[in-house]
Amino acid sequence: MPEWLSRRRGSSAPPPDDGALWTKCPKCGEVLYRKDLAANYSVCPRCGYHFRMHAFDRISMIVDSDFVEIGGSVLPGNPLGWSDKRSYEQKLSADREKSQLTEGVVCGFATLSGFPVALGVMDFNFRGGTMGTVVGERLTLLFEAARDRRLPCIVFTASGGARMEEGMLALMQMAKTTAAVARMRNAGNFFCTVLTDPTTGGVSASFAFEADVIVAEARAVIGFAGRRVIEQTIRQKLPENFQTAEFLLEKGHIDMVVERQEIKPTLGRLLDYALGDKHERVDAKVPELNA
Amino acid sequence: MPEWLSRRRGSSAPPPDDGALWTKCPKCGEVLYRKDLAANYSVCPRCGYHFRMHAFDRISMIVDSDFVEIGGSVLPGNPLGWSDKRSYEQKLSADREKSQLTEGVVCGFATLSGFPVALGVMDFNFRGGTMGTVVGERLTLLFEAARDRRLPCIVFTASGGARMEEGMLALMQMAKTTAAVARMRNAGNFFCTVLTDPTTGGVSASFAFEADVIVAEARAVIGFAGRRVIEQTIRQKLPENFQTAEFLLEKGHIDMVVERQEIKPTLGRLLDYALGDKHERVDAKVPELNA
Amino acid sequence: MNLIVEREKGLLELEKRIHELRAMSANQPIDLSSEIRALEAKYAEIQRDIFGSMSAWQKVHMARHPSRPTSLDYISQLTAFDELHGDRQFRDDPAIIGGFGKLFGRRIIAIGQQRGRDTKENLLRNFGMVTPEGYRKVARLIELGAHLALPVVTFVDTKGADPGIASEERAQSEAIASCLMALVDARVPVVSAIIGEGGSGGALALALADYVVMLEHSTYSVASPEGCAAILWGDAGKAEEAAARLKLTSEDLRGFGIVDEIVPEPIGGAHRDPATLIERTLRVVDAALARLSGESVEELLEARYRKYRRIGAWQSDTMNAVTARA
Amino acid sequence: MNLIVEREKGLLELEKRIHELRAMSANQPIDLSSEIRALEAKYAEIQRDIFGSMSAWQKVHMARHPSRPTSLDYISQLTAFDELHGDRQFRDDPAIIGGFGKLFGRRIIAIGQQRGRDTKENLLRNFGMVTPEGYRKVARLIELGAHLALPVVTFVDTKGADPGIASEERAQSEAIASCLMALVDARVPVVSAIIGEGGSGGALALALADYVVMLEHSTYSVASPEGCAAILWGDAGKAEEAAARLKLTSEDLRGFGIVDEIVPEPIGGAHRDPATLIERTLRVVDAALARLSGESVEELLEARYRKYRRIGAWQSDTMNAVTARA
Ligand SMILES: [Zn+2]
Ligand SMILES: [Zn+2]
Repeated sequence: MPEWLSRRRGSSAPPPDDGALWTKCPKCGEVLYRKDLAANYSVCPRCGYHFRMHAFDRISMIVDSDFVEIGGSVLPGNPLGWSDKRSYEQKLSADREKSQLTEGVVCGFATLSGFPVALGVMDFNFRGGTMGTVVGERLTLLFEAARDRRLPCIVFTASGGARMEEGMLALMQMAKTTAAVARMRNAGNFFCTVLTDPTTGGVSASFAFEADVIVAEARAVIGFAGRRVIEQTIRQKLPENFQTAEFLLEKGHIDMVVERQEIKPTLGRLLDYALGDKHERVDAKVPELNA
Repeated sequence: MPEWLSRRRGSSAPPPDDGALWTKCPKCGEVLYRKDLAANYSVCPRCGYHFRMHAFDRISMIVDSDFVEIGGSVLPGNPLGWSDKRSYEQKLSADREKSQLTEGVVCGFATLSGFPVALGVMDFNFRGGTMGTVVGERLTLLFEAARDRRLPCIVFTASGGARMEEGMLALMQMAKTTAAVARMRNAGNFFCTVLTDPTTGGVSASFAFEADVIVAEARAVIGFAGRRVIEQTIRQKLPENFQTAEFLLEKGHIDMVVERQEIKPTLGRLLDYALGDKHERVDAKVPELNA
Repeated sequence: MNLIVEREKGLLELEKRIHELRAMSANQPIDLSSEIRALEAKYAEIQRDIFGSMSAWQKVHMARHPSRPTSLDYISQLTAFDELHGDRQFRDDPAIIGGFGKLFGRRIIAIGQQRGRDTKENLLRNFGMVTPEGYRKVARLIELGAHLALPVVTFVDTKGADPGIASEERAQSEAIASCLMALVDARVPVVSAIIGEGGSGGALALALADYVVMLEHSTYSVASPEGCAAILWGDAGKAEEAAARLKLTSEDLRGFGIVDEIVPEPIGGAHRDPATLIERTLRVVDAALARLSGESVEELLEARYRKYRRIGAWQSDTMNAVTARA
Repeated sequence: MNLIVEREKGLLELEKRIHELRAMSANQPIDLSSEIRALEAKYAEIQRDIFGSMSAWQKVHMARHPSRPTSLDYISQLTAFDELHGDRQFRDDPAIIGGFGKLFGRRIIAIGQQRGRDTKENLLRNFGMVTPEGYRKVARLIELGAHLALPVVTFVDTKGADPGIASEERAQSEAIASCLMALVDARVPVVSAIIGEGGSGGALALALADYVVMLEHSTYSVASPEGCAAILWGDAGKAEEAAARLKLTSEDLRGFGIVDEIVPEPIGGAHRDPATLIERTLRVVDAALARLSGESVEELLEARYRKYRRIGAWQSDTMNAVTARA
């Protein structure tokens, strides 16, 4: 575990979820030792099932060594004064506890295969990866920082869509992130998204599909409308592979489908194609926050 | 008949084709007096069938009064030394006789509803409206003139595709005209094409579909591959409306379908939307050739 | 069943009676003026009762009222309009009407989401739910406007983007994202009018604008109340509760800085006096265009960026609840 | 039936005999060297006879030879390649292979038309006939290259654009025109290699380039000889005559200024020594990119315009036969 990660997690942090040392593969039923599973990129060694990944595990899997978070001090309020069975604050607090995250996305600077990058990683464990104002603001800060520092930008998406409890303020994050992506793109930056399971709704219909290169993790479900909404509309079951990464590849929506183990080397190659010797690779350092 | 047209035609010019005073509608069989037909935009008054129009009749129908031709001195050679049953020169000469045109397109300056415009009109009577090097050069001169003089550009297409007898030199006119359209477009000019029957092949797959607004004349056949080629490939008859303007409208390829009688007022409105008071309309004059 | 339509029934009945009495009073030598006045007072009282302070849920139904003016009703009141069709690739989506227009003589690109005004038109126009081809037509027309330096006016009225299989197969996400990108990059003023239902990302795809106008009783929401209730509580029946929480009214959105100006509706809603309402809305849009046309393209794009950049509400270590309008 | 395949049969048989005799001679105490030399002389004579001066019609068959190296054979010899898929809207067309590549370390966008190397692959790849989605993928990748300042290299090998009903329905004309427009506007060097059949507009859609390289025995034609004969004489059987007239060989096209450089093929054609031929071709492409990368974007676009602007041949009142190279 890299130093920044153990610092972030605390060396005695309990395993996520329920604290158990073992877990069962939901696809093949194999009982797996959590440590082995983590060492295997959270991919079932028996059947290849891709477990959903914690944002920091994802970052740790992707970056060369260091990771410097930005936007972490941007924290959610309750702009609509939302409350149903629980108040929105209570929901946020419970998710904070469960996920060990302060919001649905972690953003920052890192190096990847020697390339300094601006990196954002969404996490389905926090409010289903929904995009509220904090997710929008953190990503916007990331896109702006990438533009200002002329860094390539990579975002891993995982999202159930817009966050209901923040109403229209959540929906407007589609506009806000698109505006920031446009500025970054018009400045000539390289922007790559990696769509992981699931990527739907407002995230799918904004920055996820505005990248120069769109990678999807194998077997991820990706779409605009949710499967249930469509099934209710057409009143019949959808085919098994509908809205999977592989289906979208055939339909021409995405550039490539990559198994999780191959994501880091693939991103390294993409950065190399896009940037080449324009960027220093040797002794590349994570940009400092106040540089 | 406007003065320029009678000058062009000669006041005692014989009627086109066979010199007959009467003609039969190929759709409804009605026998029509040629003069009445001409007065009715070459549209059968009984069934609405659109006869193919001679370029100068088309121009006369469209412009306010004057028309100043450009590129008329660009004339075909025989770059491949083509000869089959007849030499290419003989074919050209016969078509010149038959069509009273020097090549497959007539280009020039005119005013339309008070707007000075650069206007090109293709004619199916000359080698089936095929695009050879002269058609490409004349249109390129037109696009360049439109750009230099900041004029809107309107081109009526009618083409069987590229001209075989000029081989690859003909095909390259797709590249040449596209390059000229791009320059005109990047300069901010308004470009509108009117697709008339038939518009296919290399003309269809280049400037015809590169316009800001694409109008099609009612019932015109428009497509890339010819109907016969497709029928041979799939070994079955195509539906009646396949590749018609109306079919393409439904398929989203073109902006509007317009009956011939409505083309001039429609173009006038489009110019008004696109240009408005940016251009002088009152007392608009046809630009002089050497201005 | 539309709540407003139901509540209107009694009113319309009463209206008819008053008309009859007036006619009788005019034609016959009976003085009914005091009775008529009494009925009119009653009528006004009921009207105030129904429409005086509508709940969010009532506004949802008002926004969906079958007689509420649609995009075409506004577009037909332009000085001129010529429709342009198609995405140039696959299909012309009838749920989008777009083309060249003149707004009090001002040359514009006008684009609207069009639901049906009867069952047949609803089938043709897919109930105003736009498919990817429709959004691609929108993006194309926005780019045409930018090319010709024509400002863009959009009319927003949709339950949401089409959620069908075919739309997913043809990349609905990418199509909506393309629209958003076209609007962000458009080097001309963009003004949007939310005239009916503003349903989720499918509405936003036409509403990312320099100036957003919203009819008093229109709604604009992150999800339909039914959808929100289903997502959060697994029960679409709790839509009324969701509507109350979602802050989807024009007043709420004006407060958040998402809507710039509210167009007041006649009592009883837009459909009770469409001519006046449409004229008023078009005047508001035109005034916004007049202001925006004074700005340079760079100022325009910078202001557009800042407008969306600041929408949000969050806390930070050093600040509390920085809201959009701060 | 491929003419070249037929004529090769005897040669391949003779080649086999010579190999057998050589092996025998090596293993047994019999001196066959003079017999072998005689056979080798005979072989060379037949080879010269067949390939020494091929007719246009023979070159058509050489360009269509089933063993002729395809785009993937070239792309697989790049230092690196990662395929990018899809038009972002409708379908990934397997008749187009495109993606990031490295050519001797130079970062490029590589795009090729891919026919099948066997029946199964031909069905998958539609015999290398590109559909609208394929051309839209091409345009997208060209724009990606321009965005990232990566030069574009295309490999051209197609009978022509797909002429099917579905392609017409999805606007084949518009798709090809979009490719041409993307290439005209691309703010990066573009080099094309005509490696097999260059069939009509469907080939030009990838071949509008700053520098066009053509294999010695490739063809590049306004229409297939069969198509030309059918159009002009209503008889596809007169294809050989059409081939002779169409001036579709590399020499002809070099003369017209349409092709900038011819890559010589080994005797017998590219497929007799693919490794050498592919290396040679890639070197020629790389050298062209090296020269073009020295130019400013403005110089590049101006030169590209002039290159296509002057292609033609016409007479005028004052001049005679102004040809492309004048
Ligand atoms: Zn498993
Ligand atoms: Zn008739």
